[in-house]
Amino acid sequence: MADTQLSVTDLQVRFPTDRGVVEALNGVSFDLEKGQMLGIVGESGSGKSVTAKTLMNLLPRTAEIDGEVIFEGEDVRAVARERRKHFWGVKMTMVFQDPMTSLNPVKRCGEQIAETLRYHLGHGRKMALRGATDLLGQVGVPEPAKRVHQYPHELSGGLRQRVVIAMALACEPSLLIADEPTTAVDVTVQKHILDLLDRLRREREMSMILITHDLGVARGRCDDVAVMYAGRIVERSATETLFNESRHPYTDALLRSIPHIDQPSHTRLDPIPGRPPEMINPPVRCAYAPRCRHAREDCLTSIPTMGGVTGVHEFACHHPANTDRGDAALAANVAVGVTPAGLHLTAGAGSE
Amino acid sequence: MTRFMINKVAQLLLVLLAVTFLSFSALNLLGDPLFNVVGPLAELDCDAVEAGLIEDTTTTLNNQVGDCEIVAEARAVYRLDEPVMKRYVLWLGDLISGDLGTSFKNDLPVTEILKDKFPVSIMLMVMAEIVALGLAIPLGIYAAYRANHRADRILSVGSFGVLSIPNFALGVILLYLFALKWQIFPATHDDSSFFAEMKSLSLPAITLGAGLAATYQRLLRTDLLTTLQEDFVHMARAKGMTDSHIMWRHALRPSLFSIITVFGVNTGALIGGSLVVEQIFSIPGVGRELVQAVIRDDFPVVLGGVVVIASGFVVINFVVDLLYSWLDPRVRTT
Amino acid sequence: MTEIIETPQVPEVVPKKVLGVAFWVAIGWLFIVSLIALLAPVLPIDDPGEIGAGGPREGPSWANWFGTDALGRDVFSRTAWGARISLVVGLLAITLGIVVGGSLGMIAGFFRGWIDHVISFVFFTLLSFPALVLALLITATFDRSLRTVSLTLGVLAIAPVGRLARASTLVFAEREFVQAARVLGAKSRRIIVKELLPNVLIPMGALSLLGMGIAIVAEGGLAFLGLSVEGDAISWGKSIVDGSQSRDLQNNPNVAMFPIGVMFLTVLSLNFAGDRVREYFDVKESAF
Amino acid sequence: GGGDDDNSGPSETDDSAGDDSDGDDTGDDDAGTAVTPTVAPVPEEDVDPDAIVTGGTLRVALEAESDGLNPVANNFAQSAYMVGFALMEPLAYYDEAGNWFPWLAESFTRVEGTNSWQIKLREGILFHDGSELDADDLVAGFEAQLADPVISLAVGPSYPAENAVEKLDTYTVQFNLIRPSAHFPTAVTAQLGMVVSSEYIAAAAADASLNQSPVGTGPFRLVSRTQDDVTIVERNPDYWRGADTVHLDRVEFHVHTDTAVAADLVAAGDLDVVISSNADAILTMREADGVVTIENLLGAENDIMLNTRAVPFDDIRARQALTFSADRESYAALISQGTSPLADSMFHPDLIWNNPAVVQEGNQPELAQPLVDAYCADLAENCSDGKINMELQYSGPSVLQTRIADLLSAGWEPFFNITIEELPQDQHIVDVITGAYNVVTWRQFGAVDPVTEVIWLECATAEGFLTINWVRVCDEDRDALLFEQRATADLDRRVEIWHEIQQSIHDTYSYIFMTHANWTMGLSESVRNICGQEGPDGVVLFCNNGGVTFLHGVWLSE
Amino acid sequence: MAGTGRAPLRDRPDILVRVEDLTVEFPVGRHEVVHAVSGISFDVAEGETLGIVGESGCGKSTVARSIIRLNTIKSGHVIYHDKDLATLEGEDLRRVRPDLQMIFQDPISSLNPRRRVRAVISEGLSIWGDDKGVWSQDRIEELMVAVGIDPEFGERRAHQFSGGQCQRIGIARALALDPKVLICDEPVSALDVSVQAQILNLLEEMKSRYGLTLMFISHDLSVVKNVSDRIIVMYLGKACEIGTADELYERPRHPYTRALLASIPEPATTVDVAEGNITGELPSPINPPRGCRFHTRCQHVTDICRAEEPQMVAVGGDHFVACHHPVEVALAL
Ligand SMILES: Nc1ncnc2c1ncn2[C@@H]1O[C@H](COP(=O)(O)OP(=O)(O)OP(=O)(O)O)[C@@H](O)[C@H]1O
Ligand SMILES: Nc1ncnc2c1ncn2[C@@H]1O[C@H](COP(=O)(O)OP(=O)(O)OP(=O)(O)O)[C@@H](O)[C@H]1O
Ligand SMILES: [Mg+2]
Ligand SMILES: [Mg+2]
Repeated sequence: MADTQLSVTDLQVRFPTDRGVVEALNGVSFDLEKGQMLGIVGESGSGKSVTAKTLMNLLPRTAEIDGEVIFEGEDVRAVARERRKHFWGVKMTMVFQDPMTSLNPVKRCGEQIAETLRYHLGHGRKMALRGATDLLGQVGVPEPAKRVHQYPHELSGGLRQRVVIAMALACEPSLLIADEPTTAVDVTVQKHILDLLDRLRREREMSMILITHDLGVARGRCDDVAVMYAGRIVERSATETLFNESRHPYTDALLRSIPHIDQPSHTRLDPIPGRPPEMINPPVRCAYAPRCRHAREDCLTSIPTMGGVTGVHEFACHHPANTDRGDAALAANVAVGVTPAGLHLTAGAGSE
Repeated sequence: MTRFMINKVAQLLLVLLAVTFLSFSALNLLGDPLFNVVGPLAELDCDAVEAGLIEDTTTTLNNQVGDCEIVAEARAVYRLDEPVMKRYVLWLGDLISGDLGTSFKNDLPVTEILKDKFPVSIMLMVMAEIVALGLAIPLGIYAAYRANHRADRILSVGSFGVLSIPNFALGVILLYLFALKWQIFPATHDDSSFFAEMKSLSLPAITLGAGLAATYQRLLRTDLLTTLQEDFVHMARAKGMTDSHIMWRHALRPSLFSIITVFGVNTGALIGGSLVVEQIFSIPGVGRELVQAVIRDDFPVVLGGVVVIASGFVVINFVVDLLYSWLDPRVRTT
Repeated sequence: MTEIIETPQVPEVVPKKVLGVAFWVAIGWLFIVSLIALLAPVLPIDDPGEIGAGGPREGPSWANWFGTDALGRDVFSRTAWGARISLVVGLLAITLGIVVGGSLGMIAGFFRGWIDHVISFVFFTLLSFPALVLALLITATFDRSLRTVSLTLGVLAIAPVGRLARASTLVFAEREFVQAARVLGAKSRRIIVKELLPNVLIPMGALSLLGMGIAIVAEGGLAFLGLSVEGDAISWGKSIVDGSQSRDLQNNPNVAMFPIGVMFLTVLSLNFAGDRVREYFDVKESAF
Repeated sequence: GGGDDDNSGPSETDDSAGDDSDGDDTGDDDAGTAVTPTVAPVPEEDVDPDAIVTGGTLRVALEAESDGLNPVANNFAQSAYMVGFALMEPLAYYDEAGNWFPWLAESFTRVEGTNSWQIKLREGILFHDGSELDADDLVAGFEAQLADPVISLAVGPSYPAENAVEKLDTYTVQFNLIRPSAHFPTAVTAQLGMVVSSEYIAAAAADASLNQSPVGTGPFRLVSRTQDDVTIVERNPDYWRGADTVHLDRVEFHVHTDTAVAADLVAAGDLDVVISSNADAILTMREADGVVTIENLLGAENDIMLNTRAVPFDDIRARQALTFSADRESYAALISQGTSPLADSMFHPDLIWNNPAVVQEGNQPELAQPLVDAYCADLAENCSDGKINMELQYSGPSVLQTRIADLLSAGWEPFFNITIEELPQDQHIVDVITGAYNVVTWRQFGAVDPVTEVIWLECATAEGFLTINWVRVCDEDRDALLFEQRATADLDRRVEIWHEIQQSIHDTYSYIFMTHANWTMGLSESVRNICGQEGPDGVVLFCNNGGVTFLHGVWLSE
Repeated sequence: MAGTGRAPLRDRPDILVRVEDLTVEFPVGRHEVVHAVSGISFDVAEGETLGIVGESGCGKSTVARSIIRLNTIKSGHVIYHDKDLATLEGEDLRRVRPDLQMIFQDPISSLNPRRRVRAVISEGLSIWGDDKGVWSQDRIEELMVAVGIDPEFGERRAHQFSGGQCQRIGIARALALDPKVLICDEPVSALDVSVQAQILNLLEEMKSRYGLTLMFISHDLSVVKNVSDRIIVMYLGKACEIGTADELYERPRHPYTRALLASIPEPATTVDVAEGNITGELPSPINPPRGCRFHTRCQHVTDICRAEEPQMVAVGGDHFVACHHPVEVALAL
């Protein structure tokens, strides 16, 4: 923990909207060590991107933010005005989901990379362009000298994402946040991109936060994984621990709901019932309770706090799966055929 | 690019053909060009005169030239005895050689007449667009920047209000206040010097520009807001660029498409000047000339005006297409 | 395995859309104006043509709320009667624009190919006539009856409305629900009527309010060119022109300003209501 | 034409037309008795000639514009005269007292024993193109006028088909009239007497665009002209009376359809002169600080004409009913707004010609009903719902004309079913010339010497396809009177005759006289000597002749 | 790879749909065409689920859309019940349409936002109601219950439902006409993992309840494997490999199939991760490579691959490969 690079404590983000206040983050805390790759997984709308944007100071002005973000010993939200200009984009950068839309369609790729160099490092036009060409080479773009003069739409998805990555790396950041960098590309390209990020991270001793909804990606690439649900981190631990000894019923259910390539075909899947909760004025209860087989009365009245072993394997659940307490809760629910939240469980089912 | 050009030129010709044909037939079938040439004599039934049913004025007034002779001559000169289609083709032939015909009213070549009026209308158009864009771009950016804040709401209400003021009403009000009451601007057109002309076109330009500005402002705001949601803007912010840098260098250009389209249509329409505003401010532009020509049934001038305006419209839209490809490299390659 | 019966879920907070107070104020205004227009003949107001209903060029008073014009006619009753023509012109014009332009646009957008080319060309040609020149041509060549004026403005509305209808038809025709209907065996006509029309029509509905405003203003423009409805028919445009003689403007601005004000408020209400309606029916397609 | 702001009527246009002569004042340079007082305030007393400033640009606002300035091809109205008199000069004109005097002519001589008159031109007068004015120019001009279908209407009836005009020598021309005239020179005080060069006439006949740039002998030369916008003229350095008799360097004529605005501009110093007959404009001029007005109520009458040869007004009962129910009072109050008084006949009461016994009826709707009933009983096909069907025509678009039409029809409505028809000015005039109308608003009469009004009234111009006896009343007895007063120089007899003619016009109910048109010039204070200008031989000119004035003697103070 | 040939066509009486040499081209610009699908042959037996996988742009959707004639077909046949759908037009085409229904990728866009859910589901019935006489409220209720939409919500519109629910509505709509074949074009790619499983289960359930034959398109290999009996792997408009699901995943023979399997985040154990490193860009379908379309990126490329197009050949059992150099695998098991 000596090398903690980023420390997020009790981050809360609310968006006042016409329909009510969207409580996008409800107390997110995690630490990131230098050189570590943290995966954040979760369903759509769980708050992954908001977390990333909070770190990057990208939230719209309307957002109400609470909590503390310490990056390299400095409170990110209180960065001095004069340093602001060269803080984000230099030490901490981000790569977005869709490589098509992450690039300005009306500017040449080279210009866009060079812009960063000129803006932050004060390079001249020529030098910045040379720098851009170099960077493209480093991220494995073939014929970089030609590519700098091309427009984004003239490149394939994979190349575009590389350009985006090159752009992010221009100022040698020490933390890179990648928000679903491969959702929009094919598996073969995904592999290349992830390999590239892996390589760059090692070469540059960069820390990374990899946001993804693909459990496989998280499992294959990350050191630690945090699972988000409804604006909270519900479980967090080293990757293998998480996948093998999931404690939160949501993580558990998630793992069981996806098909695996090694299963024979027509293997019946075990879906999670229902859908994620609304984030507007959520009631005080475990957000997952309505979909949870383990849910008991206490889940409907109080929000579980992070438990487990701090810094090793934390989870926020009153009745963690694969524990006695959890099994008991499940058994009790199955016995009556319905959870206190109204989820129907047919008899005969139970723990596998 | 050449194909694009050829296509556009072909389109221009086709539209011109359609527009002129429609106007030509409308004017000739529904009105009586003879009247405009010989005036009252057009009403004279020369067949009846020949048949002795009515008297030619010559007989009663000792005129030296028989009225029916005058009519016959005019018919011959203006090819009025030819079928409309043939006259149209002949007219087209003249058009190709740059001859738009001669006014029925004062016998000046139409090209001559329009040549005088055109610069004023163009100047008015340019000034109106300068006013419009000059207001709309900063305000649009500001509104997008302060989206949903009070300033934006006020601007939004304001632009709505401005949009709802009929431009003649605005013209009348401005004329009343600034020209008649406070006499800050001249009430009439003054072309004694370039500056004087600019000054005298200010109120009309504001009249026209205000509505355009409101339209542009709204479009720009909407488009900017959309653009500002785009990942590449987030990307730029993630790169640490300041808001103003992002606004001007990244967001603005891709947000100009709607504004440019509407700009094209409006400018095209303003080529002929704004008829009403030119009328209210007595600006001797193409628009007023056209109104007069229509009212007086001066067909050659009407047709000439239609040709000029329609070509202007098509050309401006062509320029807008080019602008698109400048603004958006994606268009360039497809 | 646990067998789950999912309870269908609907967002707990159904986004209750409201049109807002201002919308109802706008509608209220439109309603009042229409009502006055409709009832003008039976309302206890002066005859709009009565010379010397009051003294000439008088300011607003209890007897003549909007004052009187140069001939001493009651401006209020002229404004009320003017609403009849202005609103009818607006309504007829935009109806024509939407019926003709909307149908052509949808046909072009749906069938594509040469039909599209022909119709789009017609639209472009119509557009390259400056609007008022076309109006001038028509009114100057025919008469200036209410019918012709409405028709003229309606013709002007065809191209812009048509282009919009075409564009949104193109967008919706690409959508998968149209393909789904086709796969179900729906014929083209059914697709146009059942799948596309509701989607194109509602934006058109909003547009019709905006368009009506534009047509009302256009009538005023024609009046300034001396080409509005002829004879002793009263319209807002004609009243405004009448009051816009420079001397009246300076000494009795009420003659022009009241009709201008009423026209402005009406157009504003139409614009505002149109905008709200568009927003209201703009289905938010991402409810999750 | 119609009321005013359009200045449409060919009435003013041609008040130059007729001609002939007789009487005794043969060849007398300063012929005539005081037929009419000039209206102008007496010119400033004895301006020190040294104080007169030479130079400067005069900016004049006109309320309308004419098609062209060619006197042998275009129809002149007020604005055409204003510009025209800067560029061209007439053969004769009126002095302060309303008597004619020779201008380009050196003398007019009646040829004893015939109806002919000889015009001897002054020698050495140069056109703007450098050629000298001679008899050929006169002959060419006259023949061109005879050849024009409309202008000839005014000229034709007075001349024989053959040999109407003869050139006697280089500077003398003889006009052979059909009937005797004692006042032939009055016929050449306006359009018909304006002289342009014969080369120009030939050229303009071939290229009508030259109608915009006449070649005359006037004190100013054309610099540029944009129709409907601005015409600019500059001092003619070769002016035959000496360039030093012209004080202004330049004159700009601007068209301002709304002369009330122009009046404001004069007050603001953006213009120097505005000429208008529009009540709004007149009131504005009167009220504005620093604007001097010269008003003339003698210049024309606002009237309503009834076509006596078309249904329904071919029946005098219908005409009477229309007359009785006409709301003249409102017209004077609301349209003229007190700027011009109600008119009873074609003459202002101040004129010796006026017959005070003739009173124009109106505002007596109670008299109309029985007439309408009687008419409809006889001619039911021309009536519906017990009202006579009629059409009211005026030229537009014009706010003022629309108001007039609204006002009139409001008065007539109880007895007539009125269809209002607004026509472009050209069509309107054509309809009047060809008799395709029921009732029109018009403006007419007001010539300095009424002898020139004969052509609007005689039978000869009431017949045929085109007429300028618009109401188409032909009365042989009246014709005899008209010709008699033309032939005599006896003022008393002439006055007597005109009294009779007024009565006869009244009795036919073909005109409803509304008000005496008020032609007002508004001047900024620096404009000097509008009234008091001199013609050749030092004659002081008649000032503000129906809104027309010369400008060569005008100067700008400061 | 990427080859042609009718070898994979089976000669069985229960073949429901038979696609022969299907070729689809889209004109782009004035003179060019996209070779979206080039000579694909396959068949689907009654009650079977056919999976189609491949990268974006390889022509999966085009194949699906061609079968139900949402595209014009350049050449080839689509035989269904002795009828060649490729040449049917007008009313004849319309009459067979109810038998082949489709589920789309974007659940939201595939529902008309202006229509009520009940109307959407009953659309097919109201089109065919007269002919088939099956138009009844009960049927709609039954379908809604079957796909898990409370019939109470029938009066709502699409935007009031989540993506998963919209997809259920789409399924109900397709099932209303009792189709024989259900074509699913990436029905779950727009959905979250937790919902994806619900839909996949629902499809399986519907398949057995209504005796459907399924064609299932996806770029997610795990999903395709999970639902399919037989799978086609496509590359750039051509089929590379066809086989039963388990066979294909256990013994992938085509280098491209193997590359795919090696590229997924948790690679299949039957391939070497290194095989996933295919290089180069996906060639443009406007100018596809000559010979084997995969040769530009293949680790095993030889001259013949550049010159000659491989044909589909049987490599044992119900397993076909179009490759000059199919990877040898141990016939384990
Ligand atoms: N600007 C905003 N205004 C209002 N609500 C917002 C805003 N940004 C995000 N939200 C809400 O915050 C919640 C979390 O959003 P977020 O984008 O972080 O989800 P995510 O986990 O990244 O999902 P995805 O996988 O779809 O990207 C969502 O309910 C979203 O609707
Ligand atoms: N209507 C069309 N016009 C032109 N090209 C088309 C059209 N439809 C598809 N294509 C092209 O045909 C090729 C195959 O497209 P198709 O949609 O079948 O691919 P896909 O495998 O379904 O891809 P995805 O996974 O992205 O859906 C692509 O290159 C695509 O660009
Ligand atoms: Mg996200
Ligand atoms: Mg697809």
